[in-house]
Amino acid sequence: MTKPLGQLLAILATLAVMMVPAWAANMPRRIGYVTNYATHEWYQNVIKGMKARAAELGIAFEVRDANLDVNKEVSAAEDFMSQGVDVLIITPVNEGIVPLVRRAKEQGIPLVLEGSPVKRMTTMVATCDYDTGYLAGVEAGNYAMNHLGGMAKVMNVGLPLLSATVLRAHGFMDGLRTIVPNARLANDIDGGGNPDTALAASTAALARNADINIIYGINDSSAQGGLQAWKASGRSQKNLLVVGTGGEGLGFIHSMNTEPAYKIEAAMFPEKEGFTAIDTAVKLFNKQSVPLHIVSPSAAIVGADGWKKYYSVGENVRTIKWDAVNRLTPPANCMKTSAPF
Amino acid sequence: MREILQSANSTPTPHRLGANSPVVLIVLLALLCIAISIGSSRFYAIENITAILRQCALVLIIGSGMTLLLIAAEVDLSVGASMAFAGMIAMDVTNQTGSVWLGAAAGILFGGLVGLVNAIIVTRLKVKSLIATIAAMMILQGGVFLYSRQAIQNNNQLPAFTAISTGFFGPVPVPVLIAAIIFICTYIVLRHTLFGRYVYAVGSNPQAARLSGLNPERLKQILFIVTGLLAGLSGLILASLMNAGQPTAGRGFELTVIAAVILGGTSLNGGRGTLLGTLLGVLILQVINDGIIILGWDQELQLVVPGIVIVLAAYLDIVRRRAGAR
Amino acid sequence: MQRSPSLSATAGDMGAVAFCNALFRRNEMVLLLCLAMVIVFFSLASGSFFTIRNFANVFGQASLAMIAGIGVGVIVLAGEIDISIGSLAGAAGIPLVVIMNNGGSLELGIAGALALALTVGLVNGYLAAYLGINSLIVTLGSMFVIRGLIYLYTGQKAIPDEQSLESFYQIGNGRLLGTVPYSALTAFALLMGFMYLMRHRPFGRNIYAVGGNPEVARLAGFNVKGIKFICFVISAVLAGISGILLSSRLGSAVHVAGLGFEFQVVAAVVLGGVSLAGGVGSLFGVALGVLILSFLSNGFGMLDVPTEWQEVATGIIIITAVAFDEYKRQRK
Amino acid sequence: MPAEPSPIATQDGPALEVIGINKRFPGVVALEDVDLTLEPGKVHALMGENGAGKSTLIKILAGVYRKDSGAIRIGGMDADLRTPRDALRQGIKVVFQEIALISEFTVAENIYLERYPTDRLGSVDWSAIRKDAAALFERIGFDIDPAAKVGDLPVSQQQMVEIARALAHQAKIVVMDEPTSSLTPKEVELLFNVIKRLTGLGIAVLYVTHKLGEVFEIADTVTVLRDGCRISTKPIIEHTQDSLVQDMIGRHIENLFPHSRDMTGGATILSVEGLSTAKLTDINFEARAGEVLGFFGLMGAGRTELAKAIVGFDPIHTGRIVIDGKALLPHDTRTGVALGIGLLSEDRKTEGLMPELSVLHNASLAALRQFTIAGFVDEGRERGAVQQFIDKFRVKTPSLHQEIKYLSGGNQQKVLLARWLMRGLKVIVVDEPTRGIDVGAKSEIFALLDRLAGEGLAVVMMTSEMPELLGLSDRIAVMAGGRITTIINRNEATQEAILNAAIA
Repeated sequence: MTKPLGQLLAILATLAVMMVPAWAANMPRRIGYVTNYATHEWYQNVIKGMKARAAELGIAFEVRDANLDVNKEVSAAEDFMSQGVDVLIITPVNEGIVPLVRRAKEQGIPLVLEGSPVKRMTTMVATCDYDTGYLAGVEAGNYAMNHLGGMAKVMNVGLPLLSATVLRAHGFMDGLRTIVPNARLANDIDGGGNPDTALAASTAALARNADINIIYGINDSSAQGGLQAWKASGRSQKNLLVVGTGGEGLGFIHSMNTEPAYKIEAAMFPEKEGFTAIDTAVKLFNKQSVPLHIVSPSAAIVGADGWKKYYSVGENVRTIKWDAVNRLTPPANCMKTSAPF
Repeated sequence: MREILQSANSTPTPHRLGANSPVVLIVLLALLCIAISIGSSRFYAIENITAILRQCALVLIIGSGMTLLLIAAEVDLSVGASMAFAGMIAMDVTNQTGSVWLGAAAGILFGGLVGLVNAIIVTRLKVKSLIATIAAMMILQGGVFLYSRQAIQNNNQLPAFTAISTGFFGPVPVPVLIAAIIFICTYIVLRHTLFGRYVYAVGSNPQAARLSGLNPERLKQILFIVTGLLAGLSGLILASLMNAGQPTAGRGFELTVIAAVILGGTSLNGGRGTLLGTLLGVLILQVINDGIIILGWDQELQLVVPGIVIVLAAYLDIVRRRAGAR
Repeated sequence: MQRSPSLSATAGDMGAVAFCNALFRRNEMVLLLCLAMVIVFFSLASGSFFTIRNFANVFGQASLAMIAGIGVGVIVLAGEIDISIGSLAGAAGIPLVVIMNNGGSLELGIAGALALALTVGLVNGYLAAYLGINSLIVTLGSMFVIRGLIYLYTGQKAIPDEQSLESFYQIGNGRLLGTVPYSALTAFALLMGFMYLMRHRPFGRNIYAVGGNPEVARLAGFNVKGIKFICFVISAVLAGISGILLSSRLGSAVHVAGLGFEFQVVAAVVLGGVSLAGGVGSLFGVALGVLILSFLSNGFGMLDVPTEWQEVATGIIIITAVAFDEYKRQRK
Repeated sequence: MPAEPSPIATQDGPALEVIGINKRFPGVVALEDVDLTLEPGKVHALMGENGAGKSTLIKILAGVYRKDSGAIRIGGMDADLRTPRDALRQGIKVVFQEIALISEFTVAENIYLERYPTDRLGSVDWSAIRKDAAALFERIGFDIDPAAKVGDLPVSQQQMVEIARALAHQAKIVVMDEPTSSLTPKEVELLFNVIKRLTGLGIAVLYVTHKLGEVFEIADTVTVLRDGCRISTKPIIEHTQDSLVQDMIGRHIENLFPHSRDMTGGATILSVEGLSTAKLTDINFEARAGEVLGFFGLMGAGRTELAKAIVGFDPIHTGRIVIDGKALLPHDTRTGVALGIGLLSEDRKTEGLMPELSVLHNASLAALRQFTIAGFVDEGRERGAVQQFIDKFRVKTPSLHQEIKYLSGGNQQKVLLARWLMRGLKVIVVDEPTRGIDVGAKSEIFALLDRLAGEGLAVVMMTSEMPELLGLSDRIAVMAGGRITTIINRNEATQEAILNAAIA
């Protein structure tokens, strides 16, 4: 799938990232992280990864939550800067933090973005949205060939709000078409990225056109909302495939364990993304050069037990298996990005 | 003054409670249905109708309580947040005990408890319900994450839990049946019982109601609790639909409910409103929502169109009221 | 505010002691004490709280809610409400950025943004004041409609500022002498202007009268509808100004900007002692309400209090404040 | 504001001429071809029953309503009164019966509400306002603090502020609608002095009232309206009380105060023992079945407070209220109503009417339990019962389903009385039962109260009207400063004794 050269570069990049602490003579004292939405499982796991890595490196680590409000995000970052953090990590709520990027530069505070890019940024740690969807799309194509009679009629429970989520859906369809060339996007809806809106929109969409056999959700909630709408309309899961994206928390593991149709997850390993972000922050602090986009790995998890390769679950917590995740080799560059900068 | 219309004594006006004619809303609903069905033949498919009704069910369940509350000149904006919390609790208790009944009861009772707290803050501490319940909304939205940051899954995969929302009773989906029962009960209570009359009286003039031997505070407390219980019930159904308790579910749902109730002609100032109007308001808003998707229009219009419809309906209500002033 | 005539009279005639006495009876004094307590508490709890830089930050951050809060304060004092301000603040950035992206100057962009705000204010005002539709319904409707139109126009994407005009960056991000944010100065100037209007201009007093008792105001010969109409315009234009600063702060017109802003602002206004029934309260109180909430949010952040606790605490504070107000009123 | 308004240049012609005014509302002719002429420096009384068209005429003069046809001339010039502002500009100041003040503002600010004195920047000149108001009060002898918040003042003082306001605006024509309805006798005297001062300045006063006594004391000329038509305009000296009443109601009322009952009274139904509240101290009295117990007191004596306390509406500190042997739970109207005590409040709007509800639902509210079976309302029986009362009381309404807010004040009061009478009470407390009610309806209500007592109810009547008190009560309790100063039988009561007790 990935070209050998790309693979090589990716391995090098990963190695480079892994080896940072060994070289680093200087550790930043404090790192501040402004997250997009701390109550969301994805970000909780990102924070988990960050905290673990920061503790390992002996760095004081603080988190503020923008709670989806970009203005609040700017305020929180402002506060961090005035308190004198050494490096700032931000998960942008949206492009509204561009002036903040400039201010951080003016004040000489290194800034790492997590998740999505904005203009003028120095660097960003993120998975490739398109690639993630693409990987899952290929697996979905294989599944369709083997179990769905080679037919692929997709309902995308999407989120047009974000370019990242739009890319995932494009990637999914493109990957799917490599295996099932006549795969069709039958319903493309705005599920709002949360389960109840996804449920409501999917219900109406299924009433309009129920002639589908694959539900793709741009995140786990959307996939679950789509699946619940399917179930609520009284249909059986027999000839259905549900594909979720993110692998945000326990939700997808639970769904894969219990829902017969939920067979594929495009996992994005938030813990790993957090881990990498801290390492990148350290590098920036040491004035090392870093690529514009540091790719965090993603993988398609297939089958009811597929997740066990990367996670273990106990009493309402999941624990990442670092070995397995660190073995994944992200590409150096994404196949497609939305970032024109 | 000389009353020219002395003889009018014998001709009662057609709509007694609130003199609120539902005709405009019925016509509006009919026009919408006709327009959408011309645009898409799938509109009348049984499946679509069922889907619309199921969506309506959730709004109507809380809307029934909210109508009573608004007639009594109070409002509850915490219902959306309460729904999410109640759903989480219902799922959690179901998981812990393995009993859907206990889970359902816990969820509904939690909603009732929220209603009780709202009631106490409004009637005892005398905080205006608009403010009190916005604050309650904030507290619940924060509190639900303190309860659990993650969605609570149906760990034991009890089919009975999902049946609450996806099951059918004959041809009727269970939530629609529940909503219908609740609607009919509240309709009868409001229209034909002592309690219903007292709701109007308290909303119209609480002082005078108290002088007439009513207890406005207690009546309002009951209404807050009822609305809370109904929010809990809706939260349970929503959790069942999603097969999980989701902490962010139901956000903004309070505005959907209030929009439907207002569209149905219930006054924000109390004393005026009907459940029939609320039913029509719920149907109209859901038909619009559904129509926008089924016609393949931009989903952004799901914000624009209801916004215009609500203001328009309020305006028509004023025009009708002026015309009927004498 | 309601006793401002006696206040200003005493301020002129008697000394500072009497002035303080007059002040002490007022709601604002209690708020001022609360604000002081918040500041003292966080200063003790966090070392980085009581610094000039942090205070400058907070004033800058508070300025958006302050400006919009002045408008909402005015409209609530007039006995109406405007909850479309969040959507409008978000929408105002669109003409601003689009005009600049098409080669227009910042001034032209601001004119465009203000024209949009003015239009919304005129429509809200016409529907609520002249057609007599309940203002909560009107502005709930326009909140939905404006947000929907923003999404339709932007395709649910932020519109970035492509010209990168320095002046545009400076209005929301620049600081006088590197310390005081211009936005805070703007908010302060507007606050002073509107406090003067509400206290000392006949028009401001008429707004109080209209909110306090519209029937009386009508009999006193006031153009009640016209006054309310103008208040809707004021509220919309101030929301627009807030939106312009927000847009500069975000360097773009963000489609989701201002979501939930109306709740924040109304909460601050109510916390500031303005009665939703109209006619009671002051813009000074509103300013204190905004500052209290801003300092709380800033301080909670410094103490690493999670968002959910912040939400819970804010809710409890609002209930307590309003219940306390009510308790005071009843005891009288 | 100059320190002392200068007399208006005396004109030869009338200050105000109303010529052939017509006004109709849908279904109602409010005014038909009404003429009225006010002379400068004279007091012109306008009388008539409720619904006669007085308030419509006042509202036209105030610019609140617009006339359908006819002309209004001010100082000989045609005037177009489209809005209240026009009326004020033309020099007409109307003092409405309902207090038209902003309660959150100070007294001084209220006085200059319509036209703030401003400095050269156009800012409100607060010190001028305060000084002018203080000077004005001193001149007319009002003892009110200009810096006080109006909402903190008693109603009577608020009324005085209203009147002072008319003076401050140098109106040429002052219209007063029932100005004495909440004033103490002393304040009434003060008011009459102020009116004399007004006329002395050449101001024309239109004095609208029900009170016959006042008319004879203050008016130069009287115009009577009935059913929207002008019945008569005569100098007051040509009238007698009887002739005025006859003009107003179009028939001769033999006896305003019927007394059909045996006055001995029956068993004690209501007993109040050692009642104290925030405003009342150690109140003790009993009311017997079949009697009217009148409570008299000046403004602030605590009549309304007493009424609200004994029905359980207001909290009490100490004391017991016993109805027919059973003690009332304090601060609980429900047991009160259940035990058979009810209050007809003086404030119809805020404590009586359910404005959005129909006549039917307003009337049946308190008695509704009687028409229910297992909580369900038997609407047929309810309607029948209400219809009986509507017919008996001659309530003018197009239908039982009419919203009550569209009825006239007198008709509203009848419906509210029906609300209690349907309930079958043992004690009815009526607070100023005839406030804002015309002579015709007054006598109907007196007859009703008398009949109720005759049927065995205890009627407790709070009133500030001496004739009403003496005409209807069997026993009279006089209150002052929140205490009962004396309780006397009517045959022993003289006006003088009562007033002395009220001042005590």
